[in-house]
Amino acid sequence: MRSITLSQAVNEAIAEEMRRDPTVIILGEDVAEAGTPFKVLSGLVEEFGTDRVIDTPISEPGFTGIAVGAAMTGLRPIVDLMFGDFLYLVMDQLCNQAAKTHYMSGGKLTVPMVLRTNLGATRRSAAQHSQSLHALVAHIPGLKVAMPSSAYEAKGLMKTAIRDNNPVVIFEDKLMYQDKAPVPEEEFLIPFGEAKVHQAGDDITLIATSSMVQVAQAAARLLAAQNISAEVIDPRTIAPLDCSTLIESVKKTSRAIVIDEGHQQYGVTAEIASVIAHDAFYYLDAPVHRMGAMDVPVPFSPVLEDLTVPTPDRVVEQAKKLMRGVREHVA
Amino acid sequence: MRSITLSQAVNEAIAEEMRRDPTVIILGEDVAEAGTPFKVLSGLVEEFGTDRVIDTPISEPGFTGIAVGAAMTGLRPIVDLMFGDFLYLVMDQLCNQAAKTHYMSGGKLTVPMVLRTNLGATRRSAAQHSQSLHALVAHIPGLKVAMPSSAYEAKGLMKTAIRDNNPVVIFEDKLMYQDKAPVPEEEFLIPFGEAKVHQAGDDITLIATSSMVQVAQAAARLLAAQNISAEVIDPRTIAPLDCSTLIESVKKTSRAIVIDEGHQQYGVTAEIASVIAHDAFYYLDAPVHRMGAMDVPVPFSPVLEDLTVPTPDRVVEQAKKLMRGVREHVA
Amino acid sequence: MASNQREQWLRMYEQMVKIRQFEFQANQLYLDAKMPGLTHMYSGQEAVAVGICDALEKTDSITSTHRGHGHCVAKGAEFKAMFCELLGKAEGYCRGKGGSMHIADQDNGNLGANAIVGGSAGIATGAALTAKILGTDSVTVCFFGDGAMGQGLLYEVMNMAALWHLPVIYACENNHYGEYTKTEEMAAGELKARGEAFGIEAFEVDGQNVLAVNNLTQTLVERSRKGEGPFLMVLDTYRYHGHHVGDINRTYYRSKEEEAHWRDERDPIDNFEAHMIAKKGATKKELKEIRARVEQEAKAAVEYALQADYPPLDEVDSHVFAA
Amino acid sequence: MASNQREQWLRMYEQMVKIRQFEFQANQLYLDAKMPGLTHMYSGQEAVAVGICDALEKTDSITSTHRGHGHCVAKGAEFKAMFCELLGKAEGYCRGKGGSMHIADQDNGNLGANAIVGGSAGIATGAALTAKILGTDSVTVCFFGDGAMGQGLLYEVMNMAALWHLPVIYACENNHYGEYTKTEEMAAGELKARGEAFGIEAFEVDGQNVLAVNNLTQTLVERSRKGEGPFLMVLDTYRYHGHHVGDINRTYYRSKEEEAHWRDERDPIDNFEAHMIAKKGATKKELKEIRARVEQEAKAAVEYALQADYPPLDEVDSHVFAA
Ligand SMILES: Cc1ncc(C[n+]2csc(CCOP(=O)(O)OP(=O)(O)O)c2C)c(N)n1
Ligand SMILES: Cc1ncc(C[n+]2csc(CCOP(=O)(O)OP(=O)(O)O)c2C)c(N)n1
Ligand SMILES: [Mg+2]
Ligand SMILES: [Mg+2]
Repeated sequence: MRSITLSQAVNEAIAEEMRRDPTVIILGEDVAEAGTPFKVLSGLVEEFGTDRVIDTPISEPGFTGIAVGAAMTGLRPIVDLMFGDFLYLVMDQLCNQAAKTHYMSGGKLTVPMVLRTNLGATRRSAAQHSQSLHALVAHIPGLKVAMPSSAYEAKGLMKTAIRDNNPVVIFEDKLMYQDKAPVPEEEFLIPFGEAKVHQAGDDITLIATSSMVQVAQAAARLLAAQNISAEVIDPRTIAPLDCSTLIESVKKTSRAIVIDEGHQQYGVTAEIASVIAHDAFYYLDAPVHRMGAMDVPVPFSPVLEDLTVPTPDRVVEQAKKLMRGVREHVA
Repeated sequence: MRSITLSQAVNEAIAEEMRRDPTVIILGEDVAEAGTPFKVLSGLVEEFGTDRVIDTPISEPGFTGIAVGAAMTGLRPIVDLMFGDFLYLVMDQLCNQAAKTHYMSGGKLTVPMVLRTNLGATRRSAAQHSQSLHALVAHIPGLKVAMPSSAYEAKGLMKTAIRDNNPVVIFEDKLMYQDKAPVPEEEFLIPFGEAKVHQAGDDITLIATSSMVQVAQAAARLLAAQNISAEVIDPRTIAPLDCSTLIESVKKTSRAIVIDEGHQQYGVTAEIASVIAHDAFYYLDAPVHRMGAMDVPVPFSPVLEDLTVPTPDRVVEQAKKLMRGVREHVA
Repeated sequence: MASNQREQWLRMYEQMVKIRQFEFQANQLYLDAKMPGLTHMYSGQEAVAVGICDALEKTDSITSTHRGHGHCVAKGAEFKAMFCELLGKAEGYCRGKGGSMHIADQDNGNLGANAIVGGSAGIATGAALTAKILGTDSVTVCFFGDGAMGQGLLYEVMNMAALWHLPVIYACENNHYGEYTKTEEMAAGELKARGEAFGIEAFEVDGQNVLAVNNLTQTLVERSRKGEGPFLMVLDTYRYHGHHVGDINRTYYRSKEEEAHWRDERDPIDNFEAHMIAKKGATKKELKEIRARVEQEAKAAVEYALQADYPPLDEVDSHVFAA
Repeated sequence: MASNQREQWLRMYEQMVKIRQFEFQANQLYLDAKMPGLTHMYSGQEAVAVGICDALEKTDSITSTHRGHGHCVAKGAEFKAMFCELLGKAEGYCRGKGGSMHIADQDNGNLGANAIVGGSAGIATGAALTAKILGTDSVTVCFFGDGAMGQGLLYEVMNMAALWHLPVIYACENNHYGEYTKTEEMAAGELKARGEAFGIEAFEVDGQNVLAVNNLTQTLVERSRKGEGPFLMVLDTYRYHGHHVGDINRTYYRSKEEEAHWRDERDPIDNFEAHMIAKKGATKKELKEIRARVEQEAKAAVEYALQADYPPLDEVDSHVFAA
């Protein structure tokens, strides 16, 4: 199978859906000729024209609101939010409007829109361009939240997102845009709410999202070298969350680490860990361990920034503690 | 001891601090002559004048931003956000600016501001005026989050918030404004990060925030009648969170329910439950149970709205399941 | 007088009367403690909603506000489903899930009331974008209050509407107050200039004169269909009640004299009635019959809504997501 | 020529040269792969920062942007601590935690660069509120780009500044692009009108002419101290480099001819140099010496910063909260 970059995968997914459905449009800053600063959308304006690939002013709340209205009236807008850190600016339009419209109208109005944005630190971009804010939107009923961990997932989840009749927020890892992975040429979609077992294992379950799937996979390789067999699971969408796949895995392995690049406090690791600790309670041999990003604004200085995100080594260290299962090592 | 309403308690706290410190000001919609729609600030403009109790246009992002700048340069602004649902509008100024300024400046700039707002459903105010969004801000490093559960806490926490040198978000339960509680006439402050054990108990720990403390207390009374002794704990601030008081309690009781009026998914119950499930792992006789608000936008219709929030009866039901500790009853 | 003009006048008159009557009954429900929550009365502003909506087709859209009953009626909604919604009943426009502040009536092009001040400005502009991209010739009117001029979102979307020549009309109902504060204390400069600064042609009009409102709107709608939009209208008007039904003692922010002046001198229904009679567009008797009929309809709808069923409890978690 | 004017001219010249030199070195660090991340060059816009900041006292404040090195230098910052910050070193203004996009220098009144476009408009306005309430006579200048005119926040705070007569000057550096898009494609209407619509007196000025900028600012600062603010200045200017140091191939959004025109005809340093010499404010030799000295200082500061220590690792979780 051919390999393409995550960036190309997103581009292909959008292009295919735009060919298939003339109501799909793109709104955002520098999405047209520039193809976004990350160049993910290059070529789309050439194919679909400036009527469907629309450069906006630097007005995130405004163009998100416009997308909500467009979605309510017959279009399927894709909002391009240049950095995930700008989510704070669009929270009202996304959470008070898009997320609630279908419910508040008793099922009459729908808001089929996609907000694509990114996450991820260690790019030396400092505190306002490095956040991973997916927990914020996952908290809000009415929003779906997808987190591709490779080019393959990026393509399949994006296509599903565009066809979904609800507002979907999709987070790409900005450090992964140039990473290649095998992606079929034939059309495929990835259903929401189905976790993927990247690697089967018996001793411990590593649940990881987005950027952290690679970290978990690297950790699993290191653990294998020490005869610890790790199962690596990627929820792929955190809302809806495929609880049963996670729980079945932990029932088998009896140990789990949840790894996510959002802040740890009140973050995604908390939800997933508490679901497992509840539903797999009688099967656990050790506490479910959480590894989120440090609870600090992302520092600019490289030496500090690198400390804030989970690494394979630190996952291995924790996994070994849990395997020992000795009380004092855990707390 | 005299009893006063939660509304009076907040008013007193602010008035005392404004007398004590001329740099304390209030910014918000209809805070002056109208004393806010909930009348919480009545009388303050008469004492402190319109220079310090400032009516703003309906510009939440704008006046929150102004408060950040004022706080950086020598004032201690209290931002009045009429409904907690409007937090979405101010997230950028609160989370990208206020929360990060001290860190990003390497400790040089400080942002001593308070954002007071509210939470709580069942007021027939529908989906955009009923949310309890404290989990969103608790996720962000650099913010402190206080959640008073009575007039006493409201006064003590507000005074501490105003004197704190960091941005503090304080959520009042809008249904509790007229509830009275004993509040000393003498000055007192309530330190952040110290949970309060409202009631000691042996069999199960009920951890509840804000509006849910009354629910937990009512449940505890019902449980007592059935010979189940519940300990009721109120974290009072969820950031910082007093983990050790919670954990010590659960180590003693071996069972816990976490009750909070925010949405359950990716909400406050997840953080608290996962902390307990981790740190009290070897002491638990049953899974930690979470009871948040339903994961639906708040419906207007009274018959539906009442279903969305935890009630004493439902807490009792869960507590009894956990006491039985039988596997099939728990999941 | 041409019969189609007479027809239009009577239609607009009836619509204004319907709004006034709807609000009277809604307020009564509140006073009788039969209404869950609070609600914001549109009484006094009828000429705005009616003058504008009468210039629209059913396929044109509007977005509305927390003070939205008038827009809803004017765009063609029925009393029964409206009262059911206000009481949280299953036959309401939103199955009781939205309530007064979120009432929507998609079939008639009402994209919904909104409880976030200014919150529908993006939605209206987006609806206009749809019209442009799909090449329909429908126009969207965005209703909002003078207070909403405080929300930055409005300027962001006005700018885009102007850049992209969208068929949207921003209708600012300047009723001189946002809650308990006068507009002058909330808005520096001139409201009209706030459209113009973003390249939008703007107009001021007497919002108590339904014909003036209607005439201007007709022109702007026609021009919008030709791609000459967007436009801003600032409509001078007044709300008779408090900010919401519970706002009874309000002399601290506005005088009884001022209220009386607007009710006595500038009432949009009374003045239109006098005008119609003077111009022989209608007789006193005809108009009286309309009022009586509307009152009967409203009362019947209230009775119906009071008896109607609440939604089944299992609807609490339906409609979170569309299929 | 009065000696204090000569002094001021030389001071402004030196400050402009310092900025140009700082950016030259910063770009070099990027090209040599010694700079973590990306950075946005201020080169070409020097007359704006210098003309404005020279009219301010140390106790006056500014807020800055992602393109903020120029403002920082102009408000009095030192090369060493600036380069240290850009390299993430402990001796940086923010202990390396902020970096280029968050550099702040409180002692000189620089409340900080900001990586959110328009994000400091509230902060600047708040600083002006402090001045008004505490009765200091300090003035705040809010720097922002033409692209930031897209952010609604700006209009919200301009409105409040106007209502409350705050001593704040909004300085819009119109360099004709926001990233890769021309201002005309992002902004309908006239930029100046966007202040006026909110009751703010607004001015356009040639941002390449340091004397014009300085004169206007002096007047506005003085008037602001008297309570006659706020004001809006729209400054016509140009950035020589790409949007950031990595934006090299940019002919798809602006022509080489256009770039050459600005560099060759409208360079703020060259033109001021010619002006000073013509007016006998300085000799060619003097100016050459200044440039040479500044270059030496910059090089030394870069060397220093390259050798300087990173912050200790345990600082990663300090400064989350103030004591
Ligand atoms: C974003 C937001 N801020 C504040 C409120 C509270 N609020 C509801 S209506 C209102 C006043 C609105 O004034 P205006 O836009 O003039 O409309 P009017 O009530 O006069 O019709 C306010 C402040 C709100 N609902 N949404
Ligand atoms: C809220 C926000 N949106 C988008 C960006 C990405 N971005 C950074 S700079 C920039 C262009 C800003 O243009 P302008 O304000 O004219 O400043 P200039 O770069 O021309 O100095 C953009 C879109 C951002 N940092 N913040
Ligand atoms: Mg009004
Ligand atoms: Mg620019």
